[in-house]
Amino acid sequence: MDSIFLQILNGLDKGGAYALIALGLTLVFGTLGVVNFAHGAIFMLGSFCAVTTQNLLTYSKKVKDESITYFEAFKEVPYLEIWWGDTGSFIIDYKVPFSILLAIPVMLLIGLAMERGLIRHFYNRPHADQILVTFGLAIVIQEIVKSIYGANPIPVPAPAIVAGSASIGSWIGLGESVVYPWWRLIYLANALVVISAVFSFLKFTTYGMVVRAGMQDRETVGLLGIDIQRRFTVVFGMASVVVGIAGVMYTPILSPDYHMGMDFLVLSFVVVVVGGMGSLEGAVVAGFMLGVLQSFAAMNEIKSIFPGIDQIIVYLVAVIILLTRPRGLMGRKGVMED
Amino acid sequence: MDTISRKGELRMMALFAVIVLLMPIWLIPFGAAYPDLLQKFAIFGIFAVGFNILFGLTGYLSFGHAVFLGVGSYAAVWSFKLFTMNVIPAVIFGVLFSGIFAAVIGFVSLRRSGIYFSILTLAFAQMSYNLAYSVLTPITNGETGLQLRLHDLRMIDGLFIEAGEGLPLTNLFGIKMSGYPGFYFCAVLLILAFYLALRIKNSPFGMALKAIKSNQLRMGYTGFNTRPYLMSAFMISGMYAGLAGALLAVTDPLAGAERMQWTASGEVVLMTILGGVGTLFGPLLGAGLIKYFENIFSSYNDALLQETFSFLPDMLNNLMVGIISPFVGDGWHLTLGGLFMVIIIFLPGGIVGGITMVWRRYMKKRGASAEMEGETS
Amino acid sequence: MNDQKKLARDWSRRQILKASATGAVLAASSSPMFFVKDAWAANFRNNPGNSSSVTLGFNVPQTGAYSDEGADELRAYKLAVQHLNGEGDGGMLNTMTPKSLTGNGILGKKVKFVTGDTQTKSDAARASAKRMIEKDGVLMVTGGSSSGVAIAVQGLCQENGIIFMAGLTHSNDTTGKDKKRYGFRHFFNAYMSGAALGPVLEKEYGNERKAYHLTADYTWGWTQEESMRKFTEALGWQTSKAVKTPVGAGDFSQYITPVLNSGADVLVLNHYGKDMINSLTQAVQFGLRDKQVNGKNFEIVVPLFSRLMAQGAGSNIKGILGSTNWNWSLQDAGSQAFVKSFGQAYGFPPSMAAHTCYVQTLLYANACEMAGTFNPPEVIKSLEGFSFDGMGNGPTEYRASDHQCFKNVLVVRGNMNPSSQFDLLDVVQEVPRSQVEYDPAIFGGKLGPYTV
Amino acid sequence: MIETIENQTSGKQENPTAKNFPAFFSCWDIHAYYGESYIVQGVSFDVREGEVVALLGRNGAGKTSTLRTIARTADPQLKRGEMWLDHQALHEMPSHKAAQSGVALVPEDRRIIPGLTVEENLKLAQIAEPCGWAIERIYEYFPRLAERRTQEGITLSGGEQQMLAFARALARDIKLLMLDEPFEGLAPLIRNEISKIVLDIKNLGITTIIVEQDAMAVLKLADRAIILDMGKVVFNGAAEEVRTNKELREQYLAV
Repeated sequence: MDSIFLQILNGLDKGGAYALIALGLTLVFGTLGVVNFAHGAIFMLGSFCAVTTQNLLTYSKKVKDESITYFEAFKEVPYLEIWWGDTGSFIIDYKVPFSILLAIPVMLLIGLAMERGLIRHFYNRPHADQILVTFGLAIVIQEIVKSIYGANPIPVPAPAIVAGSASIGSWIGLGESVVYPWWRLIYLANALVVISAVFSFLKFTTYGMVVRAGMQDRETVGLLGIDIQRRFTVVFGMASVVVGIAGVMYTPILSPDYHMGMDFLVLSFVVVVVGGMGSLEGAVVAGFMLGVLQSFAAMNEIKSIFPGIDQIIVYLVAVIILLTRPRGLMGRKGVMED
Repeated sequence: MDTISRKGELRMMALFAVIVLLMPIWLIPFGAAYPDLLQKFAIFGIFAVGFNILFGLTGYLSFGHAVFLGVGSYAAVWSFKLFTMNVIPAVIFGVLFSGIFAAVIGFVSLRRSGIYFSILTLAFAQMSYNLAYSVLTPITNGETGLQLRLHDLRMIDGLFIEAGEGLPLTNLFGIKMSGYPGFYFCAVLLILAFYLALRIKNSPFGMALKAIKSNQLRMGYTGFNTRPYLMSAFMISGMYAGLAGALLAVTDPLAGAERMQWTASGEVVLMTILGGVGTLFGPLLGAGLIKYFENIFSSYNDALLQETFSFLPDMLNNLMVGIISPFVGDGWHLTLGGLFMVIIIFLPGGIVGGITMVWRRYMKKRGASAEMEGETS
Repeated sequence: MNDQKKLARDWSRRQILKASATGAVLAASSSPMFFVKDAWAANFRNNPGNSSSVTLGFNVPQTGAYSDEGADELRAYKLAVQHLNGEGDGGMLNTMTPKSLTGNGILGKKVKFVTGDTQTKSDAARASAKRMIEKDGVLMVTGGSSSGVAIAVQGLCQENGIIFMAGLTHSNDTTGKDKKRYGFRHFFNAYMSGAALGPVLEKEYGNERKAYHLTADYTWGWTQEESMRKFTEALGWQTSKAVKTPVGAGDFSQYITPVLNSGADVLVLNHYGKDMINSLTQAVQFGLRDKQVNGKNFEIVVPLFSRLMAQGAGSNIKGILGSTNWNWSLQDAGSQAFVKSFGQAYGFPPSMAAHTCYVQTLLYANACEMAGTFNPPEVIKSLEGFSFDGMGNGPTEYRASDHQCFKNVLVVRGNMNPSSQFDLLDVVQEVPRSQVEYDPAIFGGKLGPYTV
Repeated sequence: MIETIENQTSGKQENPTAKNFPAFFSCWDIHAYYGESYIVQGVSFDVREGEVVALLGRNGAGKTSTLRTIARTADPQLKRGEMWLDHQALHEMPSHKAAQSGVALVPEDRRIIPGLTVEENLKLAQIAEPCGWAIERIYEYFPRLAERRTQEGITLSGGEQQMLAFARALARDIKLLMLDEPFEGLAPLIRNEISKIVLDIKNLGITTIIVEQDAMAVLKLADRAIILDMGKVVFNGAAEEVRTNKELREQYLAV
């Protein structure tokens, strides 16, 4: 029972990450009709916003390290700590939350620049061209990040106060032994908040209504005098922010490296397709569903019956869904069937 | 679309054969004339040409084609291990098994089209890769890759030849298949494969495939059953991939799981589109270019650059090295990514498409009279 | 289609005839060249002859997950080449004993090098090594940062008669069932890690422990798990469960949660690189290190450590036990000399990958000097059974029967109070060679012939 | 709200340049393509302010394409020609600019946007300036839409959807209304209702172009008729003439 509860929690957590990435991908696809293979790279850039914040906050004074005698080595003391003492350390400790403040404008700008500079010219090109050019962009972005930050993962720990685990079991009567990391709970909450925010924006604001209308029928919206293109540009920026926040918040769970975007990319495409191309609800549902299934497949009891199932479960589910429900769980007719 | 006359076809094939067979000579100035890279050019050329039969003709974008490459390799290495070091059975097994795999995967995946088809093939490839890497290790030898061993069975060889002290070499009735002979073996198969692709493209079957590409829906309405055609195209292109995989094992008897990873499937897509999808020579050109980048660009390091620009004064030399070094050596992926973007943005038809465009403009410049003459001759 | 038609048309018959005639002549004139190349092989492959220089091939991952290790290896190789050519401060050339090297290249020939990218993929690594052998004419290939790649390249080098000096590869197979006459490994292996860690684990954590293994689902992970189980079970530990995890899983939470209630009190992470950084970080987040099980503190063990990995894991590594081939904080003369020249060149200390690659290059050069020739069988013979000292690991021997170096193994602990940003590992014990030695027969495999 | 339209009309009459350009809307030699296929092959005609014009022709004559070209949709693509509406150069505008200049198209299949309620569909039309009828006035005129205001637009019956499409057009400040097959697929009773609406629109003085298969029905409403054949104008004259000239109808309209 305990372990099943924890695995569900794990799955939701993982699903939260999938759902956020897939949501951004679907927003872009649903509005602009562009299959964006650079989406994973944007996620990675979000993570590196956190790394950059960390680097900025811990920008250090170099002091000669006397303990190393063979060569000139330096100890680093962050200026923030020199200037502000404990307050400085406190700020450094809270770098991940702070980096969201950096990530929002940065990701928005990156998104807008990408749409204006590149994606815009590919609306009327075949999907294959879109895939290829954004794939090329993804490679370029990740190689640039690699040349700046190196190839190894860079740890960006969560604030010390939430570094440990919550004794979640005692809250719901499963006993003290059932614990779950604070940061993962925060991540899950964050994912739910961001997802709700996106849906509320689309559902309850006029701007959102226009975007929804545009996703369904951009021509008619244009015939009503609305410059849907400009709004879609903003949506692209928004999708970048959504996935950027997902990236920032994920850093304490997975130390970011330049390649993490590619690792998520294939998976997020599977999620989007399982959910149904162009369906935002589908992306979220499929994200959580695949997360939970993946989590269960990793249980020893299940692996002992089907060896290797944890390695293929996501793809297996994708195949089954696509064969039984041709347009994914919640897909619409006529999307991407040309 | 008009077809080339049979005679023109043969002429073109002759030219093509000469170009391929003389690669060891005309590639010398490019620093690419060594057996391994030449073999890779030929092998990945076959892979890309085969992929083009599916993608270029029918428009079905398979994102899991590398799985057939992997199956071909495994089958070939098993043929070496179990039966004989002769490459003929290995090639046959490679093609056969990848054909069977293609039949199974195609049967399921071709129920869907568009991106759904792509994702289905991708899913199958990733499943195969993950299983080959871990659970199927008894068959695939996991991460290390399937290798030959001294104590392999080699049933047929065992009947005729005394086992030597070292590992036996792959051979074609005694001609060892590494180095230049290996290249010529692959090159001959490339020429044959290319000719077959050409024949397929210009056959009624090829026409039907192209019709599927231009309008699947309408063909469905007219009661024309597209499935058998698509299925055949998928299997043929899978078998091309299997042949390429088997040849990889022939020239270098090792089969690794990473050959099936999605990035490997992506690579062949990139090759095809880079060179020019649907064109005859495009995929070959794309394959050559990517392999050239992978092997030659990655090998440049600062010392080598310094040497290359040593004719310049020191200041300029350092400047040039500084400018270029981020794009070579460990930066070769950056160059590749950048090149893709440039080509896709400015040459939607790939390199061959671009050349065709330039050629057409040139022909226009030469005047309509030449055009007329050409038409009547 | 139109264009092909035109193309075919424009190539008049005369032109084609001309072209093919030229081609035939060229082919005819060039084919003897190939045979000449083969004829050299009868002597030995890539014989430098009277050339004033020799070329070595440094085949390291420059892209992909291990490219930081690869970059560090490359730095070490460049340093080694400098030192061999008598440039710089000489590094370990000053401390190595016995030494035949003189600092004027190898056998009087200046050392040059070429580099390649393995991408941590067997295919790419072999392609790159083949380029070095076929195009650049290298005498020796070295490098690698993954066992699969090392084994694949080692096999290739055997077939081509080129010596392979393995870099960072920890699987038992490299010098076990996949060992080759032309392959040599200075680095230690999973068996030695287990043998060295065993007694320390016993001392620190006692005899009554239940271990839970998370193992990277590929050959290296398996051999490491096997070795760790063998030695911990010999101490009286129980293995409560051993679970395989997919490589590059990223999020290991679903594999870690079952540990919580499994009754195990030790978690052994048979992961490397990125996987290890992620699984360790996540295990710590799940509160495993604050846990009490069976009245004991829950412990995590990472059998293979490197400083670069410790950097990635950040503070999570503090207090965790593992083993390593070498650490820059060692105080012997060889280590100090190497750290000094490396640090002066690059501004930070070398990693264990850099160390093993540097040493391998020097050892190869030295063996050539000893043999007085570049002829591989002779070089191999002088490496086999070669005993040396002053290279950072104390007295070391290249065992002739499996080409594995035997030397002391370091058991280390993540430093609780690092004094500098590089001071991440604390040496707990230098486990003597005798304790980690084993009979080569236990892994099987055959070295193969001297001449190919 | 009727005032606004009247004001607008009177305002335009005062415009001194209007005398020099008697045609309120004019398209001149327009050529448009769907991909490679050449659909609109040099169509020219004028429409006076307040006029109702019936655009007739067989299936595939290029009627709908002409309307879409005027509305500046991405397809068909305008390759040549000029279109002027009240001194504004439509041929230089994307569709949303044309819509802001007063062009409204009520498309053949109504194009009610899925996922949006009736009211949202109407609101959508009032986001870009300039707006026409207020939503209250629309509900007053179409009480059935008022009843269903919170219902999803695409769940309405065919007739109601047509009403919604009309309402959406009226919600904008329009100078040129284009109706594409407003009666198609509707039951006779509903047809009457719709033609009453069209008549009302005519009485409001809105310049209108109607495309309709059922020529006789629309000719009763129209002042003038233009007949297209193979993408070209073959007749341009009084509606009355088409109604009476059976030969003309048989030649170009197959009725």
